Amino acid sequence: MLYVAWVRERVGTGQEDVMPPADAKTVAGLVDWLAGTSAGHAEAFADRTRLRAAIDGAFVPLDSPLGDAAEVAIFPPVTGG
Amino acid sequence: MLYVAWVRERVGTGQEDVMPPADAKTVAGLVDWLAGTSAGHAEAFADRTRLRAAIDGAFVPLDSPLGDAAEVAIFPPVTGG
Amino acid sequence: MIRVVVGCDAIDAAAELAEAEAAGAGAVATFTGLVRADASEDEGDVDVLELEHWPGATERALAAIAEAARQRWSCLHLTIVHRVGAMRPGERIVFVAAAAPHRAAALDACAYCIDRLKTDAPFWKRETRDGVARWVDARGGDEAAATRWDTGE
Amino acid sequence: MIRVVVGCDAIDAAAELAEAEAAGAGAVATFTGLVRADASEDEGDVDVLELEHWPGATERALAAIAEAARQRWSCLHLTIVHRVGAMRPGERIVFVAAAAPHRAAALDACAYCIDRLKTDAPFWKRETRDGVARWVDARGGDEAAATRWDTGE
Repeated sequence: MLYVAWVRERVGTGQEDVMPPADAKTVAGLVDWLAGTSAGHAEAFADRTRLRAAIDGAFVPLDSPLGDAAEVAIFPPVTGG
Repeated sequence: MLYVAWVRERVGTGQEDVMPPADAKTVAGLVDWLAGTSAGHAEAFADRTRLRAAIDGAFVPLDSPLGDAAEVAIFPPVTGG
Repeated sequence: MIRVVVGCDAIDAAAELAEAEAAGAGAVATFTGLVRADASEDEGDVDVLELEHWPGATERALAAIAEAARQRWSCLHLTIVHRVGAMRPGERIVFVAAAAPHRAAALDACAYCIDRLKTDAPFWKRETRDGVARWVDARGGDEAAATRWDTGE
Repeated sequence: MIRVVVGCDAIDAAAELAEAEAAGAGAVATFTGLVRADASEDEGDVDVLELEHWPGATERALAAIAEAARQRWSCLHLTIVHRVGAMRPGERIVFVAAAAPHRAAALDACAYCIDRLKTDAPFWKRETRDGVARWVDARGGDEAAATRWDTGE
């Protein structure tokens, strides 16, 4: 897992290795499971409308299947430029 | 009268004072009359679709009334920038 | 602020951009027009481009365009610099800069100014190729580009 | 040519503009984004803006945006320079330049790149006011600005 900006700050780390259960088949399912792993995760993932995701570096919708993803990133909407 | 770009070159001068007849009430009427004053004028004013005009510094359509214009300019469509 | 310059000197785009940035806006859009070797058709390269203008009327026309853009998009700064006289391919012929609080305003104001000055400012181009000079014809697309601003977005 | 730079150094807009002009196109459009003191709302001035990004993914995203613009508008040159790290009000945060044979292509390509990078590139802003840092929320208008390019003109 990769966390960025305030997602990273609330989770408390920028990176972690996780072993999600087999029934977490989408990014949203993974987020549901992660939210139960700590108070920080729960706070970071409280408002799903403010989360964006990428699988192996490519931006994807939260309902995307995980497939055999090696790296999933969760972060706020981008605010560049 | 003020002539610019290839209109000036064909007419043969950039400026001239003229006394148009009273029935030249519009810029187009003035141009009709000027076209008869020399071969250069006739050549310069042969294609009316390629002429633009200004009265006292303000761009106007060719069918504009002359009113009490002090200076009338005739020139090609602009090609700046 | 409005800055309008018409002259024979080379255009210092870096200095003009810096001045537009100094207006304190968050967004600055610029347009630079350069003399192209193939300026109108492919009949051999252009050696010299000459730009005739109508002194006095030119400055008034550019200032009116800049002022219209400043008001319509609430710009903090508008610059239009137009070169006249003889130029060679690769040299800058026109530079427009628009500074505004947000990017859409700066981009639109800049596009508006360059579209408008193509049809509303008294400039006439003459190209010399192989020693033969000819006046450049107006492009129909310029009228269309300018009038799109009349009918809203 | 495509030029994409992401780094902590101040952006040299004059040098970037000169490089875009050197591509030999007739038209160069640029956009410069500057750090505003009132970057989000009027709750006191911003002292420092920090920009976090996602190294690697950022450069890929910017290169993809520039390449899409280059192809769509037949640009000769596209530059996107984005600063990251800590900046102060008035400093340049982003610079885009598009060089094309005609002005409409250059202007549209430039506007496309800046609209797209607001939504498609992994940058996150954090402002510090009176010693308090907070992450900047995304603006709804950015999505709308980016998606207008999906539906044609």
